[in-house]
Amino acid sequence: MKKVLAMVLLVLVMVPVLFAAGKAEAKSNYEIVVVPKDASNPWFVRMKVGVDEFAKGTHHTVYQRGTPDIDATLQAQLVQDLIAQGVDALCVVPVDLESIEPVLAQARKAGIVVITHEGADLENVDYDIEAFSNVGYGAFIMDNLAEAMGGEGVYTTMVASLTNGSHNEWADAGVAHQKANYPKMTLLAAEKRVESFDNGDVAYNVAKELFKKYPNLKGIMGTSSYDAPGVARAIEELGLIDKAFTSGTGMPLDNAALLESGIVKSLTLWDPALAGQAMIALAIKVLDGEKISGVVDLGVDGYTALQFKEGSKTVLEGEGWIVINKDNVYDFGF
Amino acid sequence: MGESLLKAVNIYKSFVGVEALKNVTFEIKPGEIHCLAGENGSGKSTLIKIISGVYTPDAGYMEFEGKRFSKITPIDAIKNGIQVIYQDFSIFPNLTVMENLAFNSELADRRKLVNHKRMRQIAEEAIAKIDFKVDLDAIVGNLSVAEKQMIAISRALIFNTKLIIMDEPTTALTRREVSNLFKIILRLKEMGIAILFVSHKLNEVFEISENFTILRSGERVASGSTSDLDAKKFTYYMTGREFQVHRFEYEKVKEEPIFSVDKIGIEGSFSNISFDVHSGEIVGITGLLDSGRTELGLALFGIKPIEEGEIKMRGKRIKLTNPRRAIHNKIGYLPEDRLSEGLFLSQSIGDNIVISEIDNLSKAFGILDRKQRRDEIKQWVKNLAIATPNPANACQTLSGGNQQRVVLAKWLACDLDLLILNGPTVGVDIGSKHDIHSILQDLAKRGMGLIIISDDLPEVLENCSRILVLKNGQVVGDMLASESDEKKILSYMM
Amino acid sequence: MKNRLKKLTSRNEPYIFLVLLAVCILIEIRSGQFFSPNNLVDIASAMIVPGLMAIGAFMVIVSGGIDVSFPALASLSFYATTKLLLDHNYQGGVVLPFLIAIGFGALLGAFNGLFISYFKLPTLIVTLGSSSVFKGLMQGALNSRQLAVIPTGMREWGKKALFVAKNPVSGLTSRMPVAFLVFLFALVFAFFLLRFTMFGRGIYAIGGSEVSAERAGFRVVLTKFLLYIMVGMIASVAGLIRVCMMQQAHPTNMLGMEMNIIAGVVLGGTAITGGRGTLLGCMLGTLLIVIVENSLILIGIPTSWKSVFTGALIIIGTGVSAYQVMHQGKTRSSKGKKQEVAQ
Amino acid sequence: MNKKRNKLVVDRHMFRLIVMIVAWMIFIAFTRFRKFYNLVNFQTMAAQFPEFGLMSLGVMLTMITGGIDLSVVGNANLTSILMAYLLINMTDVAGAIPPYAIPLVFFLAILIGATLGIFNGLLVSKAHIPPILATLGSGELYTGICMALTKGNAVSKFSRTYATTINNRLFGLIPVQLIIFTIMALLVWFLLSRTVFGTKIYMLGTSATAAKFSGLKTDTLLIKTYLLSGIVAALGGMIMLANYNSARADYGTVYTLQCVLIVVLGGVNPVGGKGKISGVILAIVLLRMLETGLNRFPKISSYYISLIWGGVLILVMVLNFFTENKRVRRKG
Repeated sequence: MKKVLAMVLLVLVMVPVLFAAGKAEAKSNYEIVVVPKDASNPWFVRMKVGVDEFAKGTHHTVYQRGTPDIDATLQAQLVQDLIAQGVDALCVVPVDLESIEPVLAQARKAGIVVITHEGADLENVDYDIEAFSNVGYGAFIMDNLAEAMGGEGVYTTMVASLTNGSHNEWADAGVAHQKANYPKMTLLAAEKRVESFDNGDVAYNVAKELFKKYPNLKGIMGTSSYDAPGVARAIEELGLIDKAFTSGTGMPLDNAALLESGIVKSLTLWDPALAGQAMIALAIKVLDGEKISGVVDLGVDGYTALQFKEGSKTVLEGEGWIVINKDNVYDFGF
Repeated sequence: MGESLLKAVNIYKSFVGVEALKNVTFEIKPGEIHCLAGENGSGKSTLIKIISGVYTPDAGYMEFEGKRFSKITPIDAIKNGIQVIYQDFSIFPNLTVMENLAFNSELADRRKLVNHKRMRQIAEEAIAKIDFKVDLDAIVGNLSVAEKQMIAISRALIFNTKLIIMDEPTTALTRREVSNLFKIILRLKEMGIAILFVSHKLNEVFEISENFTILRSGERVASGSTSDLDAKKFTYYMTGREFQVHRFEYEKVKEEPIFSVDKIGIEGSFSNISFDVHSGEIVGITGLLDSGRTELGLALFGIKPIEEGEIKMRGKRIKLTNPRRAIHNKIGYLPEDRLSEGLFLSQSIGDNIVISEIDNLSKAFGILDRKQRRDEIKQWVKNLAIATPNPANACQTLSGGNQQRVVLAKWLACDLDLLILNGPTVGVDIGSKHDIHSILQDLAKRGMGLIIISDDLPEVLENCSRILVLKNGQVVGDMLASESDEKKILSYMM
Repeated sequence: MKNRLKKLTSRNEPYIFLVLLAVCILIEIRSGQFFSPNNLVDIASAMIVPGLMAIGAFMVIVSGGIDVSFPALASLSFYATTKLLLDHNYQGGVVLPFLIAIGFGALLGAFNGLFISYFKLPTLIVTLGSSSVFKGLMQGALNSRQLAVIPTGMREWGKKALFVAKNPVSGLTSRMPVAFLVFLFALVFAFFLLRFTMFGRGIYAIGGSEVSAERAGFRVVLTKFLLYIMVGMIASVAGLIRVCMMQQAHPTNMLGMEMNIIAGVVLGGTAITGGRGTLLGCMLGTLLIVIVENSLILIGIPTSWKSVFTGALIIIGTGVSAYQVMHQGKTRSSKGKKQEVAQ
Repeated sequence: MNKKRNKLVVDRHMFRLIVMIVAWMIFIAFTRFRKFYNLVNFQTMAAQFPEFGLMSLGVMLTMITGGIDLSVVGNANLTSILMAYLLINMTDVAGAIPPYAIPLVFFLAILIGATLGIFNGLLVSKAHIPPILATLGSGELYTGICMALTKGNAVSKFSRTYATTINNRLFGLIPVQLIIFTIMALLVWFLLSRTVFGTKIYMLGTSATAAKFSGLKTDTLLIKTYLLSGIVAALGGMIMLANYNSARADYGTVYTLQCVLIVVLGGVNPVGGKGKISGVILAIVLLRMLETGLNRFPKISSYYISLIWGGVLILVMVLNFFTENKRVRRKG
């Protein structure tokens, strides 16, 4: 009985492995792995679509591998693990800049090409790709919010977490943009920046409390893709439609209903699938030994004329972002 | 005597190679009080479990009121009027008296919903049968042991019961509660209910039962009318050995007591208690369960520190605020409840022996001196003749008597001056009981002071030099053992 | 009367109620917003999901076990349900989703129940393992991701309000979701079950003494098996309600809430060793945790202090009830003694 | 006889773990030999597990006494955050730290860990709060203090010397983290099997009442156990500090359940009184091997790891059930 069970156990452990074992291992030049923050976030599911598409069209081994939870330590361990496997290039969207830094240093030491996305402040990278200039993007989200608020009123900012690099840059840029261009708007002094932890429920609860505690609060500038939908739900429920507003990043189809209902006027985004592809394309270029300078063309939509960020040798910025509103929300197909 | 109520004929039962019952035949008649006796491991509980349907016999059959069964299920047993009252009473300490009483019959009726009215009625009827008065809404966990037992008995009576099996029903009862129980048993007999009374307490067997069956090593060694039985025969049937009773004799060697208490008391437990223990003396403390005797024992070991009075060890005043202080002052305590207070059942015999003296078995920095530990264990296993093939075995593999020896060894290893023993032979085989008694007497002869707390009067009379009787937390009698007998002690106790 | 008072003070519920009241008054003083109609409605609606979960956790603890798998179980079943319906482009009402989720919940609960009741494995270990298994199934086999769009029927039901409370001062409104009725129904159901059915009394009996329950004729294995199925069903309902209320299905959002729920249940005076506890206490304890978690901004405590608060609450709350149990044990034993002496 | 059998059962448990490890290694050898069997891979694994391995040791110790420690991660983070602040203060403009800095922070970390552990011990022994709730609460509290101190930010920007020292390899071969873990594991092993303290906590875990009646200082023993658990957790935090060159309130949140899982899989009885360190180490190795091995198969979702973990845990328990049951039946 015992032995039978032991066998069953072993089979159970190995079946999924055997399944996959046959499929993998095509001969190729480079092994390039994309590591997202996690894998259940639709953002990175979309990124995976891009990566898989890229994999089909190339002879390189290209795949995306994420951790089960958004967790800085898990991501760092996964990257270490991939280093040990001796992959050729790593394309990472870091959860947390500080903790990934030493791991990326290890990767580079091991001769692995490191490309990041949303990690402009990282040091131990070959290149970091930003879909656009963070300052411009932040200012643009603010423009959206200001337009909805009619250019006046109290607002605050929401980020996934205070340690997230890009989100905070956007928020900072947004605030700076408001100060310069929308004098009638003021930042809520008591709560200048709140966190949503990439969790729609948290965004919802925080927003609800904020609106209750600060009756004159009129807008929340969201950054992560969970922020605006969560805040929108709070606005709707508190009966604040057309009295309070939000803006931020979001995927088109997921937010179609929100946009159509008019609670959120518009959302901004870039296509994560393309961002993923751009990282891989850049990694291949670097691996091939191509010189990266001047204006870089990665052959990926929106990443055909990348330019170095001012004063940086590693950060490449693409052009433009997409604005979605109720009119064009169905045009993108994702 | 007419028809028999239950007959178990030529029963065999074995567990993976070990024969628990060999060709046992047993019979009980309606309204009969029958005592089933035997040492631990003699097959008593296996037989009960076969009768109540928990086990299926390997061979043999049973007859209940003339109907023959080759095997029965627990439900069949209940339907045929057999009820078992286990030692732990099978109660729910977290629920009310009413629920405890009514659940069984509700379940037997396959009720799905709770009807509080009906349940109350059932409960009231149940307790009325034996004139038991109790608050039906009380939580059972808060009741006394005797009350719990009454609940178990009342519950058994709800059914059309013809036979009640009581597994060691007197173990945790006070003397008065025992006589109460016996009254109820007689009353049940009048109602025509047969009682199978499992016990190994000699005096109880004589007091209550009409007939007896004695098992030894899975075989029936004797059965018949209790009137034909005497103490000597009983012991012989139980153990297969004959014992010589040694009455303890004490000669005072030193005038100075090693241990003395002066007017000690704890509010609500006992008060104004004074006595001395001399080297080589065995002092017996007896009394009913509620006399405060256990609290006194706990106080002398520092578990329930005294609130008034003073304790002296060799003339020096000591404060016993916790067991460590007591051990430090060379006082040990063999607890009443061996299984939960005395032993670490799943741990090795060896560790159980050395645990209290373990600090002395270390080299620097608390590092265990393994050789010394091994030697120490070996010595005590040998000294107390603990029957085990390997002291690394778990303590739960031992019989009750051997387990008690382990607890004893634990304290002897601490090199004590005073050992307090609370019920030293409760649940111990007769054979082991004799051995333990001679060990205790031997310890006294070598100069240790002992206090035996027990309500087993023969035990106290046989082993102590002096006897204190407690009642309601006071010393009501103080006598030399040589000048007293059971009757005299009882007159103080009641 | 005196007796009654004594009974009351020897229980946990009044203390928790007082603590709860103190917290509410503190929030009211700090924000002036606590007793506004819409805030009360908000708290009631925030209570729905944890409340349902707590009912399940409570029953398991009363039976003498401890279940840490219910959030994973709920996640797997609501995710599978939502995904299934989306794949079939389901347009109907909310009944079918609930039935499916309950079905999945029963199945997964049976998985727990099988190992716990039949194999008699420790509940903590089984549920620790099964929560890992459920999570793996959801994320691996179902390839889960956030579902931002849920079937229309579910979405509409989630938005449906019993009534809308309005704060006369700020004009803010809050919906009392229809889901609250489900919570109330489950509460009444559990109350009835635990108090008026032999099955429910069996849960208490098993928690008191499993051996006694077996001997009394309770079908212990079956009762436990059914219990875990039921807990699975309740957890799944809670999960699906959350999806409807959130208007989206996020597979991992609920994971990690098990400990706070258990803390709430124990805070309400349920004995972690089983057998003792009331549904009322359990709800009070859960409510206390829900209120504290949802009112920090109202009190004016920075959100970064949230964990300090919940941590301290758990320690103080359980400490008080531990102290009480200890204290009670002492007075009881000395009282009992006196009675015996008096006899 | 029983103890022997007991031992056999424990050994059977170990045996099962070993069989699984070996089977998995053979399987990997056939399918992904080059990607798995290389020095770097083993070094990586050896550098990764110590952070939660240390915490598992703490959970194991407390579980032997019949308790549990769910505060290990909170403890580790609080310690590492405080030490990170200290390191920032000690870092000079050139980015260097004085040579005594590393021993000093380790010393202080042990002190902090011990203090946090004592707090747990007091809650469990003196306040009589059930360990599962006491440590859940204190863990939440420690995390809360971290959040309040850092506002959720990572604490970094201290000298890289700290990270490079701990992230180093002795003789270019053995990761320093592994050495720290090995020292602590040996220490715990020694405490459990060679000292008076070890015997006492096994006894305490078996029966607290009997321990009291045997004159053991049960409260002190509990406090000491939680103190030890606090120390190993703090050291786990110090390794995290090095591995991620930063400290943050929410690092390693997944480790809590992972540690409990490891310890139980390693054969420690959650009721107390039983468990060996060798089992816990085998469990760590097994889980690490499975996870790392699985990462060698790009097509397999990493999510299956948790499925396998849970499955292994339940199956091992079921196997134990069958052997245990046989034993009980035999005892009859």
